[in-house]
Amino acid sequence: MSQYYTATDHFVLLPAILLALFGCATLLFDFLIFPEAKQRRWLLVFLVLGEAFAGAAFWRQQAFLLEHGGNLTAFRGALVIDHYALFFHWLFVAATLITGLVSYRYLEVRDEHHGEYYGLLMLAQTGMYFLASGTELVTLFVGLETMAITFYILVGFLRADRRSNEAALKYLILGSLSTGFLAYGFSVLYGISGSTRLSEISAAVAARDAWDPVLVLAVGTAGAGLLFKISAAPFHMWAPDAYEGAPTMITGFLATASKAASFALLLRLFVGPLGPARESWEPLLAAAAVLSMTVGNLAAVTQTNTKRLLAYSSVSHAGYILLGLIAGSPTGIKGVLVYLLVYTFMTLGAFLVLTSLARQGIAGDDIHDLRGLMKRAPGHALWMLVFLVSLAGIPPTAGFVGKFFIFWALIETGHYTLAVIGAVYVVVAIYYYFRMVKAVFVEPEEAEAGPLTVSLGTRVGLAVTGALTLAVGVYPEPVLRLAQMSISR
Amino acid sequence: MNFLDLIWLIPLIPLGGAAAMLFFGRRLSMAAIRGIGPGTVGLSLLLSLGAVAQLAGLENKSHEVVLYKWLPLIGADWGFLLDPLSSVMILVVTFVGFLIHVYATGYMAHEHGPHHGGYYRFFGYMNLFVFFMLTLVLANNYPLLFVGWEGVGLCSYLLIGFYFHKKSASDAANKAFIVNRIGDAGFILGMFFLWTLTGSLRFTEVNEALASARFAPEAGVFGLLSLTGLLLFVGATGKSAQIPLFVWLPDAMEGPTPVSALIHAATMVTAGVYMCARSNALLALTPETSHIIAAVGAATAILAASIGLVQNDIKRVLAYSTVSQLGYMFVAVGVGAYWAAIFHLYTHAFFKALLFLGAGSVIHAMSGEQDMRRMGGLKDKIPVTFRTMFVASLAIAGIPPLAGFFSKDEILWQAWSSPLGAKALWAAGWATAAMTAFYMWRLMFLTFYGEGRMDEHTRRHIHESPRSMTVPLTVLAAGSVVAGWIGMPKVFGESGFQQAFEHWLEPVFEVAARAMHGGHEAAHHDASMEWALMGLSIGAAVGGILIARHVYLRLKEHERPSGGALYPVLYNKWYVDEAYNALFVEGLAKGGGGAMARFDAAVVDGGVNGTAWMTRLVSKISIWYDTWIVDGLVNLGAFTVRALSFPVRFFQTGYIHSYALMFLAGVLAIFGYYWWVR
Amino acid sequence: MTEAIFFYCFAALAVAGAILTVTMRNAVHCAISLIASLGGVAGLYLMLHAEFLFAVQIVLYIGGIMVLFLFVIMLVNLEAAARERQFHRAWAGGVLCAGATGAVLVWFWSRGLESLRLPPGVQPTPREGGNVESLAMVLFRDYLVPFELASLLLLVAIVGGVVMAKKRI
Amino acid sequence: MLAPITTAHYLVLSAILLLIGVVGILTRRNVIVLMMSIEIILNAVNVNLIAFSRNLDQLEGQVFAIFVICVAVAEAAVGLGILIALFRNKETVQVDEIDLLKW
Amino acid sequence: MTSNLLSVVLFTPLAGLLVLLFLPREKTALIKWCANLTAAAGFLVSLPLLWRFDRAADGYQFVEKKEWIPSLGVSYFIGIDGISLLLVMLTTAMGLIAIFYSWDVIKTREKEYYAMFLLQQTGMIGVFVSLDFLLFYIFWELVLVPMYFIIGVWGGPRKLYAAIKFFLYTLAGGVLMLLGILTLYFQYAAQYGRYTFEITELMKLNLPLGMQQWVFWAFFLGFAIKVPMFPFHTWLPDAHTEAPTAGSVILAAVLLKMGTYGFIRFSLPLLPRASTDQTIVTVLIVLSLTGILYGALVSLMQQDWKKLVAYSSVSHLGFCTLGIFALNEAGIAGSVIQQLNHGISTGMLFLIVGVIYERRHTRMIAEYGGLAHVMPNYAIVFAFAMLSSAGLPLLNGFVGEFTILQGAFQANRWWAALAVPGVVFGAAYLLWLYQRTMLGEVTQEKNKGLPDLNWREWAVFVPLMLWALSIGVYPKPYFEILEKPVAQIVHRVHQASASVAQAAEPAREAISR
Repeated sequence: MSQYYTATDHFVLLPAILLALFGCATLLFDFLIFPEAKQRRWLLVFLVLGEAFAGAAFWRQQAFLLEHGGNLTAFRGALVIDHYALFFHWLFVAATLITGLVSYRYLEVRDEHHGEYYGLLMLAQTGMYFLASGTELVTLFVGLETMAITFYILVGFLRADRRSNEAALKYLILGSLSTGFLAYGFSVLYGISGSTRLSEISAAVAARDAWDPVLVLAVGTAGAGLLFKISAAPFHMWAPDAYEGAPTMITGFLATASKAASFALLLRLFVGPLGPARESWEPLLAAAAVLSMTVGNLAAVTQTNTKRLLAYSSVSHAGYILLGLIAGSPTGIKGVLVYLLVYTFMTLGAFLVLTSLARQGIAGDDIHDLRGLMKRAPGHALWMLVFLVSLAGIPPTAGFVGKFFIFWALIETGHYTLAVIGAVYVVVAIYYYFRMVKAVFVEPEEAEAGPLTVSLGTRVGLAVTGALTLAVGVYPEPVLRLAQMSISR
Repeated sequence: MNFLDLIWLIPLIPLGGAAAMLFFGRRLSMAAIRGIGPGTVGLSLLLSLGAVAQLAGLENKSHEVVLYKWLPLIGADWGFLLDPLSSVMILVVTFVGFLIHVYATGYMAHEHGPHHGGYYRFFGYMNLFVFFMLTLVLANNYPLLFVGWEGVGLCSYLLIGFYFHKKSASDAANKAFIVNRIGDAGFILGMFFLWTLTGSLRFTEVNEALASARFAPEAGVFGLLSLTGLLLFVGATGKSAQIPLFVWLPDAMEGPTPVSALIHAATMVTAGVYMCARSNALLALTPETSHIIAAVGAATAILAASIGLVQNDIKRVLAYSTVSQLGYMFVAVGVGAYWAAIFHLYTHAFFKALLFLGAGSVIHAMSGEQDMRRMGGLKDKIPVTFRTMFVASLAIAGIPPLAGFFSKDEILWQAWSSPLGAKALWAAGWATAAMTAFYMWRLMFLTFYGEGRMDEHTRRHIHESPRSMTVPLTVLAAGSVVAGWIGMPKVFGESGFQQAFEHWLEPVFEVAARAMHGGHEAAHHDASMEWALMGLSIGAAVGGILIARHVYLRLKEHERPSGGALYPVLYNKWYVDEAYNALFVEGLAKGGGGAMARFDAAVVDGGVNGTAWMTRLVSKISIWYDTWIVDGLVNLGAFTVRALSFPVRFFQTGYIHSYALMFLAGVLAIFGYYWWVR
Repeated sequence: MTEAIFFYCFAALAVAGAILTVTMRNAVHCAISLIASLGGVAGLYLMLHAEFLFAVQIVLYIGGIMVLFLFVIMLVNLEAAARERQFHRAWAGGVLCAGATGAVLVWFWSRGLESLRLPPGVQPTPREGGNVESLAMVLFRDYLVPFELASLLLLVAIVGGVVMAKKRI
Repeated sequence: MLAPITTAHYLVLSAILLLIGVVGILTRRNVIVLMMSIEIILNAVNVNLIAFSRNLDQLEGQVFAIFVICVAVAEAAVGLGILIALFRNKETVQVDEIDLLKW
Repeated sequence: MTSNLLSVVLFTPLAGLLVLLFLPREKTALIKWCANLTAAAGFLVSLPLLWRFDRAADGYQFVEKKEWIPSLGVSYFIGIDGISLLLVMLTTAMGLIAIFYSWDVIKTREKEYYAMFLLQQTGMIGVFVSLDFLLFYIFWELVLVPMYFIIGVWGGPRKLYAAIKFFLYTLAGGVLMLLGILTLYFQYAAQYGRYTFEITELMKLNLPLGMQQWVFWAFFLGFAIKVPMFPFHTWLPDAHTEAPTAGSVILAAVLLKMGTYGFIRFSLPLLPRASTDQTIVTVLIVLSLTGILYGALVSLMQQDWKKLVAYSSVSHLGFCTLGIFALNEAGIAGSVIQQLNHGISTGMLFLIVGVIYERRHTRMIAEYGGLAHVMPNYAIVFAFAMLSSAGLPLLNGFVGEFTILQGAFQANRWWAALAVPGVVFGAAYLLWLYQRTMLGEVTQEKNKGLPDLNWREWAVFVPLMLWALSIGVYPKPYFEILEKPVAQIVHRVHQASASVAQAAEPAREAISR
């Protein structure tokens, strides 16, 4: 037995196990002892505990790596724990915690507060764990699907809300379609390499010409599937609808954690096995990036639904992050990581503010709902300002640091044109972000606007995301160190 | 007590007065203002006298006091230079200025009142003017001179617009300031040229540099020196109302009469002449420019005089006379007789100030009436005014032995005999002399002789002015008589006294003299010719007077010659303003199209407003450009972004089909790309 | 030879079933024809010596999923749907696009086949314990992680199905 | 007469199946049929995998296929659940009537 | 000098801001006091800079340097030379005046208002003291946000349009500038093997002319839009017109100077060869001259009092850029002094508009006329401001303009000749404005019985007037402060161009032979 499940394997897999256990525990206890919606808040304890334990496990792994250096592979190279993976793990932990903590009030207001929610959150994170740590196609594939399917459910979690159902359905069908193509691509990869382990695949790919037709088949189909997951144009069509229909906090979770996890996979593949074929796919990704920035920014300009607006903006952000991968230099990869980190916090924060706008029967996702927020809740308004300014990429906020890296990497690698395009779209982006700022600070209050639905969780979440967004902007050093560490192999 | 080192106080004292009155004027009693206003100027007068007396003692006849560096980069100090030239100027300014201040205390008396704080404002401005004027003439470098230059312009602006509730007044003020600014543009550039050429803007250093061998006279060629001189002269034409920038001076008569007397007759307008005389070393090297100056001067003299012939507003007659006399001075400058120019400036200060003050007194008596056609027979009613003005008119007409005769005759003689001179210049001067005599005496006859043409009400109120006004008149009259005796022609016999003025100024102009030596000596051999010319000019003066007498005293209203076709031309000032109108307004109106109507207001009177109108038309165009092109492009950009936003969003139909289709299209695009590349 | 015949039969079945699935008007018929298609594919598995998969296909797919489908079809009454227009307006565009994709796929395969070194039907190395046992070895040794994860995936699916479908949780 | 069957045949077959599935998704209005089409696509993938594993004389491909089947099952289950939830609110299964969210 | 005086100056407003945030928004009086005291403190702590500044020393003073983001080579590196010193003083002084003036002008949402102002103070000072390019950039962008709110919340009718326009314009420039910065950053790393943003280090770079030109244009966009130079100026009138008085004052007095300062501090020393390049200089000069005349002409036509002043800024700033790209001592020194003057004079003019706007709530010139009868003191102050802006000798404006013209003349006579008409127009539009508003009879009933200046307004104007007068009469100290840094910049620029010239020398000989 031991040869199938060694201590190392255990050490590596432990966080996932913990997460899964606590997830199942949540589901179980929900059925057993929490008949009333109000009491279900207690399930948060499981979430917190689960994350705490998982965090502890991750911490031990980090400590181990720092001590011995290198990285831990397990299950015959099916899983790996390196700083790169851990970077994402920490991201997931934070995102899941925040999402969970701030959701309950919203769910109660939309009276869909069920224990499954928290369980599913943690199971989704489990899926993400394998996306970040997996180094073998099947693991990655199943992990991806675990995450995806959980998200189909979470997006449709407001079962009484037709928009939610619709969003879930669209997301599911399109998601499955992309899964099909992804799987097809994987199958081809397997076909040309005779193995599902990335290490061997990369050997097989390196042996082939970058323009080899079969390789092209693999890259094309798998690439399409992945670009779909990170909602890059032209595979972004699902995003606005799914984002709009989903429960607001899930939208945030979807826009950050899911995107980050998919990027983790994307990087693993394109920097690792497909690296040798760079010359063939670089122009493609560049095109996708430019298209994403174009579509995302332009579409957002006239958008009046804040969730859709942020959805489009997230499409454009995906474009920016891709630019980092296109640059390909260490700076670029670092840029991708940093960007993902800051993006996670500022986007979560923004969605958090939107969440607290929800009222009985009202999603609160129209831009008018933001009006006069400065009067109604100055604290929220100021944090919102921070998030929007950061999303726009204006110093001294975290968003600027991310963009800074991307531009730096592009110029370093001589992609001046891409840099200029990116810069120009920053200006376009200002336009719609500041339409929200305008609504928050300048425009008069809506007449029937009631009080915000604020909870302790919201306050905590706001404080954390906001503080981080500012802190990273003012003193990014630790984050940069972390990113540096993550790409040093 | 060493006055020479105190010369910086000379301008500063009036400044103190100005400050006192502008800041605390409202709290000051009328008496206090009466004291401070003239008092400060008087003090400067005394200081000047002392300083000049001591200057006479020095053998190099020049003394500089430098307070501190002002513009280090161009080496302009805050420093004063007292030399014969500036000494003449400060004496004129302080002396005439003092008298006019005294006069004003009486003349402006009705301005005082609780609601209408005109009185202190007036004296504040006047003192400020004196300060700037003294700075102008005492400056030891061009930039500081420019300070005074602009300052007097400012004061003239303030004083012309003194009755600022009158639109005409504020219009005239703007016109004056802006026209002067046009001149200043030339002046500034001139300074820079001079600076680059000589490496300094300090008079002494500039003269040394120009005197050095580096610079040869630009005979027959129009080089940098000539350009520099011309640019400086452009500045002068602005200040001293020469063609083409003279249009502002007649309008400037909107100001109170003492202002016209002090600023627009005696002092400020002569600043241009002073500046050219200061630059004598430069002009001496540039015959070409000198010719231009002389020509412009002569033209201005004739033009203005001819206009003066037919004006009916007493002050306007004097204004045009001033312009024409300034023309005289520039003729002198142009022919290189700088001392003669300054000499005429000095005598002119006396009798022209006197004439204006007299006119003021008349207007005072006529309770504000300025049209000579409604005057007449005032001779016995306001005897002092009459007598003094009588003297002044003789003086300006050039009747020996009054001041005007000597200065004018010297200029005519120089125009004839100087190497730079020309017979034509002399002729012009001679004709001007005749016209001057005619219009001055036309003025006298219309005003003081014959029977009164005013209405009963005014007639009853006619009264002699208070002593505060008559005393200055008398003093100036005396000046107009004797002032000329220190500058007699050498043919009258040479003595330290008879040519005192010329000798006094010699050190200043020696550089110039050296540059074109031999001129004077050569001329003076031919004494008989000088006598002859003198006779001719006296004849012209007398003739002018007699004709005027015949026309305006003997003939009745209807018998007077209409002047034929010429009359309307002259009466409408040679249509200069109209010409500017036609040039700037009508011409552009054709192009400007409908915009015309809007700017009628701006077009009402010629020259400057015409240019202003043109500029506004241009700026109108540029605004259009601004909103439609520059802004247009940007907003177009914004608009395109918004416009593009909709089609992009239009793809988001909400149908799974179209989404899937888009997905597949993406996949196809990828493979299409590979297929296309391979 | 015989292999070829079998192949073409199964392939024909699979393709025909698939085509019917996407063309039939009545959803039930679609389901039935999908079963047929899946059966065909199952047959191919058998030919490829993937006996275990054959079993899985039959039991899990045809026995599980399709039943589920049929239940749902019964649940949401489809008479209305059946009477409506079956194809999307822009179906031609879809067919065109899909056709293009297919063409591209085939084109690339045709260009790349030889690089895959595909010899005609080699005999599989006989493994002791046959397909199932050896498969189990691989599955539980090399693919332990995905296997466990798959269980989680199915759990999620169950929960999801419940959460979504149940009226009141 | 008939050429021996090579992996190429299987690849072509899978391509055809994939194609048909895609056509189904692109053309049908009935959600359920859409889901069936997805099943077809995943089957195409499976054909690929098995063919390769056969060709390489390995078992990994078959294992992979098992997991693909799992995924297909899960997706079907959840999808049908979602469909029911939707149907409860809006009595339709025609996807082009489900267009609340757009633009 | 190891004192951290400069940091104190930099962060005093921020400290005040923190205090302000904890004050209850209802206690407006308290908030106003807090803001005013902070501003006053900010001004007072900046005073020691003046007398502890060593005019004879080369290079930067009050330098402070701490590691900030070592892994990017970004450091908290601040210090000032004469140029920055003057601008910092201008900032602190005008900040105090603007905040003080707002006391009873701003009646809504005081807390946010003053918070924004203080934040902006720090941002602007930061721009002028940063010696680290990224630090500079961060402050540069930081300034945008508060100004956006000041315009957008407390502004006039079209405030939103104006605010977003201001924001987009300046940000667009800024982002492209960032690309330029990064290029230098990377080039330095390529040449010296380590990353840094310290301009003292970046100056060591010698880049090929082509690259310098590209970077120059990138910077140009950033700075020229801020200045604003001619084709990029259209955000200015809108922003100025819509902003609240204090906002326009700061905008005119300080914000615009960031652009010109950028040219002097970065474009010239870092890209000497590009900034002496013939085409570039020509383009810049042509734009400046166009701006001078264009701004003047357009202001002639304005019906809106505030817009007129705004356009006059375009003209004045044209002089500043003209001076900079004359590339000689006189030009640059004059330009800096003119920036100071423009701050003072235009600041005054905007305050004057504000005063009347508070009383009548219209900016249309046609609404006024004959105000001199009603508000004599106001008329005097206005006259003073007008004259100082029109460049009358003995007032500040003249010193700057004259020196700039001198510099331009040294560089090329035609430049001066073409710029001089600007002086004439300058007088024209201001006098005409004065006539239409102040002189003549009182036409409008409403204008009768307007109150004259109150003590607060006096308190705002008097110091400015004194300052203007002092510069005009005794500009020497300013020239002394500027002497060294300007000389260094000029030296650096001409050294570079000289080296190019030497390189070109043989070629020229070859041609001549």
